[in-house]
Amino acid sequence: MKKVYESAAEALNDLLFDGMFIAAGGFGLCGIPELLLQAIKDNGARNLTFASNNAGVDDFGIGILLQSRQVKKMISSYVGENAEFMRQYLSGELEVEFNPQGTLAERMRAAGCGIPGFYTKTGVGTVIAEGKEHREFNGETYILEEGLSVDLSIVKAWKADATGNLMFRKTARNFNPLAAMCGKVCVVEVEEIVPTGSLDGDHIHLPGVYVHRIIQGTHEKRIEQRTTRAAA
Amino acid sequence: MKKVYESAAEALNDLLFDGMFIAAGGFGLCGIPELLLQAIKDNGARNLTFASNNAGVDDFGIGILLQSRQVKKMISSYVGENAEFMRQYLSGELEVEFNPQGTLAERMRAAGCGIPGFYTKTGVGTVIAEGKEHREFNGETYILEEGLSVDLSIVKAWKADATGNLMFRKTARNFNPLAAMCGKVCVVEVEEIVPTGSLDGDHIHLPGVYVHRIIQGTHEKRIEQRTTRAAA
Amino acid sequence: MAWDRNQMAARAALELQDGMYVNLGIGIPTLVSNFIPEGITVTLQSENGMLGTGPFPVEGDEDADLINAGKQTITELPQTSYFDSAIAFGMIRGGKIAMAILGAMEVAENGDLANWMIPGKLVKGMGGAMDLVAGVGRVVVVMDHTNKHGDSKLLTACTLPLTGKAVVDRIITNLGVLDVVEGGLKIIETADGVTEDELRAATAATIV
Amino acid sequence: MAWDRNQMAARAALELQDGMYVNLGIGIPTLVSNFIPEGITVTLQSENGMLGTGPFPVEGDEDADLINAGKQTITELPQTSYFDSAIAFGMIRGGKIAMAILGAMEVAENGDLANWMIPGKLVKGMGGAMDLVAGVGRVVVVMDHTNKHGDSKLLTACTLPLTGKAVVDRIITNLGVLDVVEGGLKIIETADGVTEDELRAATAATIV
Repeated sequence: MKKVYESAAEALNDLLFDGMFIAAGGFGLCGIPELLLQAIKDNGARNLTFASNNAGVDDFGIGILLQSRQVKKMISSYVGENAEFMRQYLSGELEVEFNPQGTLAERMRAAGCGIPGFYTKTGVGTVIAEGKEHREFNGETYILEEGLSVDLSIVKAWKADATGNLMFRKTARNFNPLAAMCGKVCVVEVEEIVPTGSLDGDHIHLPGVYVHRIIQGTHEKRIEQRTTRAAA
Repeated sequence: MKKVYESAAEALNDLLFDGMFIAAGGFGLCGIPELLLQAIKDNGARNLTFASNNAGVDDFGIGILLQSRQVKKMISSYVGENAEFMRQYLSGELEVEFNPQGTLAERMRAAGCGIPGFYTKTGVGTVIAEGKEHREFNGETYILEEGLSVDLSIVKAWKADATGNLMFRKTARNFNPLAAMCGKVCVVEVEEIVPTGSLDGDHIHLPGVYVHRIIQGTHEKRIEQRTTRAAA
Repeated sequence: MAWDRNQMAARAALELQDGMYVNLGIGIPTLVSNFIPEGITVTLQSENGMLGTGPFPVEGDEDADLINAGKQTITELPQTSYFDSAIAFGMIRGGKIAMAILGAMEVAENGDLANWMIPGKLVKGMGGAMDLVAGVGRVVVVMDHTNKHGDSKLLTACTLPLTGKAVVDRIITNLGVLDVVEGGLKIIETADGVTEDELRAATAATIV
Repeated sequence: MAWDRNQMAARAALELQDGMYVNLGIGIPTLVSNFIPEGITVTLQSENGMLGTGPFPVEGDEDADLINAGKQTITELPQTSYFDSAIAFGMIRGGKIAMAILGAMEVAENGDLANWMIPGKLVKGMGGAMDLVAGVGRVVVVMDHTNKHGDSKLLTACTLPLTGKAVVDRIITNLGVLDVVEGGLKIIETADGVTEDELRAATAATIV
């Protein structure tokens, strides 16, 4: 069962369709599937819904799909860095569903783990709780949040072997393993495909069972807020 | 904030009390907190409730606390290897609550993650579902299971640093990270305490925030079913 | 004539497809790994936290930290990964494991499965069986067609407490292969030297 | 006279206790890490998946894979560990993080907090703020006492959409420190050169 594909286009093109629901890993511009996003832009699939913590910046990340008007709806927690996003949102061209960041992460994991709903304290007493079931456990009030299943997961990892085992690097892990879990199909871009057997089984962050297709490529890995201190 | 203790007794004695609820890691005899269990036996605390996938064998693991009659109730998924367990269970001396293995694991994780309840398909239509809320999601029936919070977590890991970061080894990981999450206090026994900074942050299986006390000791690591094949 | 344990396992191995992730139960299902067809790669999951279980170790190589769900010492393979029990069952419950091959005490014609307890006898617990039958893509049962008293284990309705409701897809016994379909069980094939009449006669469940 | 940003951060740092795991919000809360008292070890959590955040890197050492929740490049420490966002918020929601120090737009006398949106203005999203205030052991707000129009940000009831209901424990402003208690806010201390009367006069919330 071959999982390694030659290019982002080869890995994605037969999977994409108009109106599909996609989960993307990444936090800000850190650990985003930049090559797969570009391939979706090149493909031209439209009316897409994205579950992604952020929406990129104007010319990088999901931002490039906003510019090309391929995105119908975003499910996100924070979208402050994107002027085109704001324009489309305020003009009503783009639907937005805000999720608390931890709720979004847990909804992805839940769907991947066969859990259709879970209770959380997050958002009780806020607009997030409106219309959701409230329930008491041990005298405290919680709301019901539902698992978030998608058609396609797009993920950025550091290393993969040919069986799909993944390692992430530092804070580029973030939403990537969770996005990987919640999709019917999961496509991953990595910096390096290493020989099967070269990853220690105890160091693998996401087992290959979650990964259907892998591509290797060169990543820009843009930095959003370059902050430094004076050398000592 | 000192986390490293000299002995299992020193780490446990001021935490133990009669009637307390303890979660223990391990699967069969693999990855069980054998030194901490012995310290609980030596301490003599009684009427204990244990959440643990298994109940050890007669003279090892939780079995030693059954022999000393310190256990009032077990929440487990499989307890087949323990004659004294069966004697106490059939005579009504020991309460037993069976949980499906995946439900038990998820209940521990949920409690540790601030999730008081979640829905699962596991057990629908069986005795496990009796008395539990049933709910439909997308036309399928699920039951509500609750998070499992305990007074004390006892855990076996492979390596720790002084800040409590843990690594487990192979299938000895099993329930250990989950048991660690669900307790008010978590005490861990390891084979080796390594200098802080010598574990790669990407290889840490359980961050130190979950770990309150650590001891290092020598482990028997008994094998339950030694199976081999002929050499080639 | 009928299939022996190894023949049943060999027949069950024909259910495997290239690239599948599969969970094998204890007993005859474990033998299935000896009969994986040439040219097919399957990855075996062990629900205690491992994908890619290898064969038993040679003597002297046993590792107390490396066991399967039957608590037997095993070995790892180049692609082996380890994870905790919540993730192990997350992938089971989430449908990431394509198939489970399990033993059973009873199977009903609607796919109900009983394989974890006999009231009044020793109760050892369901372990991971309830999660597996609820979560995996396809459940294949491998068991003897009749119990030691000669009574059919394929029934119109289970008499024992259930492990799962309407969860079994296919049953492989010493007498043949049957699928759970609308209205009852359908004979897919008979074992070597077993006639369809013999299989019907040994089956209490409705055959359609 | 009143406290400046650094003095507010220094005062907030006195909330820290040895061994604490703490989450610091963006803005003045981030400055708190510059004032951690001598002899006290605290571990800073960043909700994008890191425990043990270090200082900004020196120029040339920036790593695109190593940022904090404000998306700034940072460094790691010897005890740093990384994990995914579900675990990051699991430890927040599960009460494993002892304290969050956050900014705010408004705080009400019952502890209600508003810090994520102004209706009719740009809505950027709540990020992790709702999870933090719902989950951590103690919520300390650090903010200016009044807005740019001179109106009190400590109110009898919030006018903006809430981030959390009855979640704030302590408020540190440029004028002093107040706790949320039964019936309203209680003055714990006043800033250098600020009288209790001045603080009361600048506060719309009930002071008990």
